[in-house]
Amino acid sequence: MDIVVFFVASGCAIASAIAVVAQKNPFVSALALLANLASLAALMLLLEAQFVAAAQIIVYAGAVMVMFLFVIAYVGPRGEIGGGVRKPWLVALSVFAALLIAVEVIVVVFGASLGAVASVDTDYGSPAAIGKALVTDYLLAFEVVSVILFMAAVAGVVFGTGGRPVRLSTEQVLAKEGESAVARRREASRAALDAARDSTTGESAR
Amino acid sequence: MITISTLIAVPAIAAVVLLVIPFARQAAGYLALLVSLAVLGGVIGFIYRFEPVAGYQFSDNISWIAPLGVRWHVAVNGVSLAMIAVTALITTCALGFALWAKRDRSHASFALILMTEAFLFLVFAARDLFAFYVGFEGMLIPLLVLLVVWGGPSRKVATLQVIAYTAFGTLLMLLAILYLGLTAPGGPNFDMEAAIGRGNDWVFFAFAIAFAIKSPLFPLHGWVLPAYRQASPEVAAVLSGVASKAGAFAFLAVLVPLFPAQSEQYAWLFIALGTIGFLWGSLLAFRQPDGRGVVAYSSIAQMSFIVLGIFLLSDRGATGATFQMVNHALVSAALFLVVGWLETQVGSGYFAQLGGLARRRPVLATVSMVLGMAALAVPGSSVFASEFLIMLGAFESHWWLGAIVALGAVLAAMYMLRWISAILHDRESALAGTLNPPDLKQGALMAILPLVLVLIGLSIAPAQFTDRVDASAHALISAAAKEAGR
Amino acid sequence: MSVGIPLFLGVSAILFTIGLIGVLLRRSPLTILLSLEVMLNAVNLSLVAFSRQIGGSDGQVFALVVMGIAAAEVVVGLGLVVAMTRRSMVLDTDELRTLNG
Amino acid sequence: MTELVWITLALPLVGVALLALFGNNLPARGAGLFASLIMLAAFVTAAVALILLANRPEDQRQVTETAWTWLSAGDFRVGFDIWFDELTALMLVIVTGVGFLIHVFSIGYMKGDLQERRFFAYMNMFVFSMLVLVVSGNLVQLLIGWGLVGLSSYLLIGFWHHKTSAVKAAKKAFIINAIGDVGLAVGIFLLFVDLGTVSYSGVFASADTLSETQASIACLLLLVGALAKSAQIPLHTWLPDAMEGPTPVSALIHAATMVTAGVYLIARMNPLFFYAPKVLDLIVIIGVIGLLMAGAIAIVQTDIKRIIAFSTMSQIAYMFVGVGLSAYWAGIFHLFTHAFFKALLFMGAGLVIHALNGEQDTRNMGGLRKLMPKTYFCFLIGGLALTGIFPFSGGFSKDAILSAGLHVDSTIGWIAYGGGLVGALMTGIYTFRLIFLVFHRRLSPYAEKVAPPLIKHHGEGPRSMLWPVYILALGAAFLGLLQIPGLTHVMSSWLEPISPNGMIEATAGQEWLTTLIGSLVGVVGIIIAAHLYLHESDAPDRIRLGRGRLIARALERRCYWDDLYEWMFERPTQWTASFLNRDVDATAFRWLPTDGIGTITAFFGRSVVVLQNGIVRSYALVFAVGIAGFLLYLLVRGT
Repeated sequence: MDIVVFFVASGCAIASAIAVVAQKNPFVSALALLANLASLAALMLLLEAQFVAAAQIIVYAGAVMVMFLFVIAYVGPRGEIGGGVRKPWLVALSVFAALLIAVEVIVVVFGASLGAVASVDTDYGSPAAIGKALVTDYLLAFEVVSVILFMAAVAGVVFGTGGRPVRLSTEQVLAKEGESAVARRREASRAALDAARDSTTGESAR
Repeated sequence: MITISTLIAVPAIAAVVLLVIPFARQAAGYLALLVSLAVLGGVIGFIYRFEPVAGYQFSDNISWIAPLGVRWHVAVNGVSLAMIAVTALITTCALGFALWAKRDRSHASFALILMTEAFLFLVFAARDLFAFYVGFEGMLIPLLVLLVVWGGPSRKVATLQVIAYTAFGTLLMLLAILYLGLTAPGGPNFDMEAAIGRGNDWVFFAFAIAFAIKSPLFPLHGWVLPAYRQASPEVAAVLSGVASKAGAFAFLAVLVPLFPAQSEQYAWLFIALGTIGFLWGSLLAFRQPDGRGVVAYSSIAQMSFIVLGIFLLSDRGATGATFQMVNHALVSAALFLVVGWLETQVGSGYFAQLGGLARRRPVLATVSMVLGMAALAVPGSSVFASEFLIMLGAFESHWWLGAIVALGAVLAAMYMLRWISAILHDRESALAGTLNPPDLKQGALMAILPLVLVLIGLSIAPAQFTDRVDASAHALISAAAKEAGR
Repeated sequence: MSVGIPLFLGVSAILFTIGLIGVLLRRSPLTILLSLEVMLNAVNLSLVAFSRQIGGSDGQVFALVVMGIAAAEVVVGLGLVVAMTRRSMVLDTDELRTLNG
Repeated sequence: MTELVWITLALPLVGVALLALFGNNLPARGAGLFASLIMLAAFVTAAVALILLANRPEDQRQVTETAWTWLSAGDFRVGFDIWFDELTALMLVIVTGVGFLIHVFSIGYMKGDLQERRFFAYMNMFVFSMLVLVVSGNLVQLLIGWGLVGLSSYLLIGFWHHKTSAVKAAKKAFIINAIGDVGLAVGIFLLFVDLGTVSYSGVFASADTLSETQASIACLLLLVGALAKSAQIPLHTWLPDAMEGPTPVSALIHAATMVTAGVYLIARMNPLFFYAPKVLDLIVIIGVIGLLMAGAIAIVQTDIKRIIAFSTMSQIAYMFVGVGLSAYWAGIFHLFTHAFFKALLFMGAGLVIHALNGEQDTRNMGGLRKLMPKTYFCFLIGGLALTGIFPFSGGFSKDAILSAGLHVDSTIGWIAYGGGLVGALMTGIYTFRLIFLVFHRRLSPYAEKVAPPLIKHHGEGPRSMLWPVYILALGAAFLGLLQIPGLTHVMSSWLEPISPNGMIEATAGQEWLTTLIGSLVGVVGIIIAAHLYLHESDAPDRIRLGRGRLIARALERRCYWDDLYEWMFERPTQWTASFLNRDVDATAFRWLPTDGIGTITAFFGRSVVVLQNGIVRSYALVFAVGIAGFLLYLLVRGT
């Protein structure tokens, strides 16, 4: 029974993760992430971590994802940018490095004998146990996280409210500046930098 | 009894007073001149009281920074007294020239020149490594300020180059001094006597590099040309005349006695560098387009030659090197003052804009000719006497070395003759013809003439000098010479 | 307990890799943030799995902390995205190169 | 007696000092008069000293005295010495005597030049330097005199320093003499290292302890100095250029006194050269080559002073042959007579140049015999003495040298004899070519225009210029009578004691034979010159442009020595110096340690700046690759 659940859940998790990464539309990606979170929650339940699984659903799916969806909706179609158009060897290197990490971890995981799984009583993973750990052994971490969250909230507000709200679609932006214009501006600034650098070294050389 | 400390204190105090109180130019100038003349008089007094064979004299030895074992230990032997005397003379002349040249913010410039003098005295008289370091590094501070404030158009770059070079060298030396001082048996002790023979190769080279940069010895001479070109004439005179001698002096009076074994072991290296530098500087002096460039490279050549003389580790070499230090100090300081005077009159030190100045200017012609002939070591001049001793020493160690450096003297003739005729002879340039500069007279002449007269005096009887320093020079190299089995 | 802990860890590694590939290859800041979430969740899974292996609650607490930090990171990240949008900047990380040396 | 020598030495120095300090207060004429009086006083004291010395018994004729220690270091001590013996006394008299006459001559010659005071100060300084050289009792002081005469020569050659050619010639002379000084100095080093002393007495006393190699090397090095100072091959190229100086300078320095210092040196150091017979042979060979080459070059020159300059070189080569054959007295005798007749010729040339308003090219002269009869007469005496026609002075002295070659009767002796006779032929040719070109033939257009008005105005020259010429002419004519073979022995017996190892002196028969042959050869030379040059003809040009053109061109280019040195030393030195200055020093030592370090760092910075491209994903990639690599490392390492 467990094994079936495991394989179904993990298959869902992997598939939805691929969807998150591969989808062009961020809205679809966000929905796929929801599926991913749910699958992970199932896997966590298999590991008898009920509280974490619940938190996963409530905090992530309930709060974080909503925020995501709001922003995606706010940004609109401009958020839709396809996969990286980069030098092929960089793509290859990226994939290679990632796969290498995966292979290495898997080799380690299956190569090392973890030994017998500890036996646990029914209390394991319950909200009571976790809550006790949080406010006793890990109180400092708990408080730090709350402070970080608070600061992040302030930062979010600051970022989100500054600047001049201009509503332009991606097309408009592109039309206004254009890829080539961006490139040209970049060239110009680099040339100016080079010139400044040359003049300083040149002077000292004399 | 008046000791060397007094001699160091007088210009230092005068410098502080001049720096703090904004005297008018004339007042500041005459005050500074008076102080330097008094110092010169004091030095002459020391020379009269000096006993040539009695080793270090007029000493003070009191605790200075007790926890570190640093002591204020100053004393002079013949070599250091000679250097102190020439420093006092050149400082006086430089002050005279500065007064004549009417620098802006003069009181500060006079103060800094006096401060340089005080630090140089400390370098020449220090018998404690820490005090020596204070002098060696401290003299750069006023000199750099003088260079960067009163220098020529590219003075900032020149100053940076000097700092880049000297900072590198003196940092190494500071480490070496700390090592020697803190590892002394029986607690920290920076006295030079206590450091004799305790150094290893690394410490030796740390000192040697610092001294070689200051001298300047051949491959480390890059800062010389910009600095000598950009400094105002009186600063260039002090810089090339005596500040650079601090390096050569330190080779002779600090490095060789403190590290007899290493000095003997690596003498070949310094002899080789000295020979190369001598030829190198002479050849390059021959191609410089301006008066200062020629003097700068001739200084490099001469200083390399002096280092060569020191590392011969023989009587002839050491006495000759000491004598040559004094002679070259006088010659190069006077040459810089003459070139500087020309620049103030013609507005350029470049040969293309000079020439033909001997006509109607007998004093300038005579002074330049005497100096030029001294610089190329015409036989009979005091420079000839000192070069003769060094070359004889070189010949005594290896006959081919003596022959090579003797041939280098021909190169000296080539570049100095070029210097003389480019300034004095041939046709007048358009610029010099239009400006029609006057003859050398009064203020500037008074600043240059003492140097010329002392040179002539030394030429008449060089033995009066060598007899006084011979014993001291011998004492400085004797330990290293003993290592060599000579 | 019939499913071995290593299997969980293997799944975690695969998820982590997928997320990493997303971070490395996608240009849209939104997608990158989502991919980051995948990576964080993968790590959370392994934390929980290890926690189960040793039978303590430490790993789970750690997973909760990670969640908190992830939330904070999302807030900041999304705030940046919003700020970029308001300044009518192109939502493309390759165009954000003021760090260019 | 030594006091007199000191006074002789001090007088010219006093002259320099007074002229330098107070010259501006003197009238222009006064400077010359003052300097001449100084010289007269010096001559009188020198002459009295010579007489006092002659009155001493022969074994007490060598006096030394030290005024003060000049330089010391360890066991090395040299004093400021005088060493007064027969040779010194003779040299003192020659230098001050000829010097006095030339000073007087200069009063007239330099009149009107704006810088007479400077000129006379330099002239006095030269005499002082020369006296330092000849009275020295040690080698270092000799070197000082050696260098100071070089300095004076430099100052006087470049006296008209607005002329670029004069400045160049002066520099050339100084530098070549500096090479000679270096040779001499290294020789002194060697002697000090080997013998531990640099005084003459010390060196002479211990010269026999030297091995032949040591003695030869030391003598060779001294010879380098002698060759440079005496303008002998291969260090002779400065002398013709030195004619850029005023003519009295050429007469005094570059004919009568300074250039003979090399001969003096070898004669003075003869106890040392005695132990280096091979070097003596070398001196003879250098002398023979030099006298032939210089004589041949003199035949084709057109500048009146250059002809005499090459003649000087040739005559000094004779002296070298003389001292090289160990006939030291003959070399010095020739030095003595040469001082007279060569100064005479130069001053005669000076009169001609003076009358032609500075013209020196013989092609612009001719026919001056009628306009300047007194000059012609004196010049003729000088020419006959130079050619060595019996009974003029040059004949006796030159034949003394040649007969020494006959007396030695070795290969070297015969080379000297044969070469000397060929040289005598050339001497006849060039001397009388000069006389014919200048005084005979028709007046050149230039001379016709310039000379008559000038001569009408103030004769052949002021009395101050003519009287010294007359006196020298007397000397040139009759001084040879001091040493008539078989009859008088003033020279040889006077100079005998300076060579403890004996001198070569030919028998009277050999000398008379040589005199006969020498005079005959000289006359043949005169006849050839007369044939070619007495009247205008195209014969010389036919030879010059015809069969002899290669030789003629080589001679006109002075046998290519100057070109050789230019391409061997001058230009390579300049190239090397320019290359080192522009390319090596500026980069390796001035740029590299300061700006260079900065630039190199910046270069590396700019080359790795590619990594810092601002794309966050790239950083993430690097991070990922790093993690992967690190994990791989841990895996591979095990543990």
